[in-house]
Amino acid sequence: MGMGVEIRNRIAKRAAEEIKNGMIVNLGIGIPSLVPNHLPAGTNVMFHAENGITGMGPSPEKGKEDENLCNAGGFPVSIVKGASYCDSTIAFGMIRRGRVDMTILGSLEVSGKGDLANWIVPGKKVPGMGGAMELAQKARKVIVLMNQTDKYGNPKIVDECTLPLTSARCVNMIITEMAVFQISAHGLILTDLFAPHSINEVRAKTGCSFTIAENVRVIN
Amino acid sequence: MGMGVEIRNRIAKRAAEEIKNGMIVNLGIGIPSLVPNHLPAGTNVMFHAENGITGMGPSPEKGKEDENLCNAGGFPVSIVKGASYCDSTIAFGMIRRGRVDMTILGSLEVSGKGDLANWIVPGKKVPGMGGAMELAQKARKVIVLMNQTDKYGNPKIVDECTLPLTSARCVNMIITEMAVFQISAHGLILTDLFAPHSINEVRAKTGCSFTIAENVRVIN
Amino acid sequence: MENTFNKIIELDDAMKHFRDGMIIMFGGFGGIGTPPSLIDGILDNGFKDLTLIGNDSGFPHIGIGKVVSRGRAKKMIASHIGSNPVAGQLMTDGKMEVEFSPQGILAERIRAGGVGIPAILSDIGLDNDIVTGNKQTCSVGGKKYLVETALTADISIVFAKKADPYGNLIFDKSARNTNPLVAMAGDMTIAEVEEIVPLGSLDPDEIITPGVFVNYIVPSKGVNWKWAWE
Amino acid sequence: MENTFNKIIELDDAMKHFRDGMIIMFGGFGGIGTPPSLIDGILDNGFKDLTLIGNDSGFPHIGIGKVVSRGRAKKMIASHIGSNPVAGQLMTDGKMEVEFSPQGILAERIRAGGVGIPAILSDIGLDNDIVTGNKQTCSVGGKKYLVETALTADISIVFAKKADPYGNLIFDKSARNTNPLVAMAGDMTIAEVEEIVPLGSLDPDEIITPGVFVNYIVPSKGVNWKWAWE
Repeated sequence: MGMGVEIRNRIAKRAAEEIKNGMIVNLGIGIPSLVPNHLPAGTNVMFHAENGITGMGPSPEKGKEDENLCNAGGFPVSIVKGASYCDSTIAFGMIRRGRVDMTILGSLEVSGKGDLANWIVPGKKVPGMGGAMELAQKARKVIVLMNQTDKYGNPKIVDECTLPLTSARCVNMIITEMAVFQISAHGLILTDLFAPHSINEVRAKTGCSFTIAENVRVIN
Repeated sequence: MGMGVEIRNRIAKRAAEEIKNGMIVNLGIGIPSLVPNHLPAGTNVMFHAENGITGMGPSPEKGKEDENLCNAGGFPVSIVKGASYCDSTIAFGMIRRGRVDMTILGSLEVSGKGDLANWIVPGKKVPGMGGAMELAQKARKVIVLMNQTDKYGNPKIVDECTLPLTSARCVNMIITEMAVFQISAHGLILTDLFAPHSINEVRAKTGCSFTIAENVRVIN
Repeated sequence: MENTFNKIIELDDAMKHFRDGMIIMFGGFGGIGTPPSLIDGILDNGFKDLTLIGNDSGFPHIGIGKVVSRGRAKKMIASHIGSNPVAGQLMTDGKMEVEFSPQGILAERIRAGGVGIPAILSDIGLDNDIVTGNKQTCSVGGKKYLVETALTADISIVFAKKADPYGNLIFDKSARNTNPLVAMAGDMTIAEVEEIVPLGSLDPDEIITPGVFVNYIVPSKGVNWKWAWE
Repeated sequence: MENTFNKIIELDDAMKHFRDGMIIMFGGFGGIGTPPSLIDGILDNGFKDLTLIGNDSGFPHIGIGKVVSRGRAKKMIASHIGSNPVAGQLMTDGKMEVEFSPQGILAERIRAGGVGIPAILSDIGLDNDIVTGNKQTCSVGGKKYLVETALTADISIVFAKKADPYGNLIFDKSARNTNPLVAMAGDMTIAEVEEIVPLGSLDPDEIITPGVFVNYIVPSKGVNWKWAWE
């Protein structure tokens, strides 16, 4: 995403605040994978992987990788106490049955209504949806972590997505390097601002209108 | 069935001949449960139960029953080497996928076309179909063991079943205390005769026409 | 025992989640694998007008049969009630409605509910009035199939051999039967277990029901009925 | 090792069951859990015009990716091909047809094939052209659903940690993934296994795939590719 490590961690840290004790959380690749590093010690959370792991732990040390213990992206992980393995139908059963409390993922575009477009760039990239549609449609809460703008400076939060949708009206929260937005029945609401960005600056880099929460939190 | 032990065992023994090495076989209650006693030593057959056992062995000795190891009828069994437990969807998956080679069951009526009626007596007994329909429709071979006639002397092999069908055109073989019939595209064929019964006697107690195989085997 | 996830509760506390008129799904097959203490809790607390979903109606004094025999169910969805004559009598007398579903299809409908699949198509009992009832059909590739809809419940009750504090479950031999399916299908799932073991002591490869699906764990007081074969 | 059920065979004998143009279903997820020796056997024997069904197209030199990269597949049914740029190129060039299915629904379609269910209904990707394609819909209770048909294959190939001579299988950690589903869906199923153990030495409660579904067992020569993270 062409973002410094510090900024990426700031976004991940804010996302980590959304995770409560006892939750089951699915993390996408990229910034979402940094979220566990920012959880308070003793948080009882189970990280879920589509390939059939409940209870993923951190990446193993170099040289201690197990080729048969990898996340959905094919990279080595570890497990925590209380973890279990299952086949892919059960892993997705957890998602569709509403037992996965939260998914935290990246996106190419999100609309102010919560439409998610994160899987295809027509004519360029048609890699398949993988598990993105099920997670977007069925996880209880969908949080998108992404840049406020694309590499050309165009807003990634838009009025109507120009890219094909992964799923309509599914995103509950967007966290960028500039701000945090909630998406409710009343539309997009700015709730947090990352210093030193201003609301005007965010407005200039957002492709749709948004309201401002009563008490905007400023995160330094 | 009001049949002597000796006759019941004769039927079971003839049924046991149909079981070949490597088969997966589901047995109903009654005479079918006697079939394993008549298998040649060393036959590698796996007995299947709808509640999730593959590889059932004989009933345990009195006092050695395990309440958590029972067949589909709720009665204690044992297991053989190579047995496994699964949930009921997988047990029935084996049936519907065509992996169960044979089911041996009882019946109230069978028609000459192979229609099976073994689950309801309207106005009297409506116990539910249990797993009978899936077994009848999907086991690779369906063998019925039953009396030639009911307790009033009426034939149980009939032209058209009077009782509601469990499944149409599913029975491949019928073994009674008098004879063995195959059911093919050409209809009912008598292949074996249990001494001292005669073909005329069988005809008198069969409710539909049948042809006679070229070399009828007489079983003493 | 550590109760890290606050899932381990006493029977009395488990009973606070039940109420009259509920849809209750139960694990077990002929009574085997049906949670005895939860069944007694339901009886002792007088819950009634229940809709019960499970493989069968047990025996009159075994498994779910105890609840059925005392007239606490207004409806059952099951594959057979042959082993419980009281259930048959209640049905004949119009005191309990019974919906029959072929056994394997019933299990698949419960699983479908558990994994968030709205329905499956089936060719089992397609030409049988009692199976088809007023079920919808759907033709695929020129063949007609029954639409067998998913089943879920307000509460699922299951019986397991061991649980850890997260609710990961393993089952004992053929007492597994419908339990892992029922465990997924409840909006709330309560597992009665023979033994609670520390977190991390169950082999993750051997866990049959992931704790994700289990809301509460109740220690079992054991089977207190005589088996049919005893 | 005793070969009581005549299921244990050498790789060369396993290859006699393959032919050009076959539908082959493979276990694995990102290459993990895909049987390396059977993949090499398919490559070495030159089988082509294959239809491949599985979670994804692996990496160019990992898992099923090795078969895809060498142009041996005329069609794939998968949930994504993002990790294998060669697959994307073949698709773009019109040299390989790709049918995408949402990951969990693909797994359910394979399972449905495996347990003899003709189709499931699904609400995943209902308003998405790439998912719906020309799929049939079915309305139940006023809601529209996609009819997602079952998938089966001429041969299923899976990778397991241990097998006994009956073909009962256990899997290793997350290498289980789609393997138990794929194992049920093949008209013939061949399991490549790391270890063959005597009949009776696997705990019947821990067996994941009953040997009923496994026709042949081939000893593995082990993974011979470099993992993406190496």
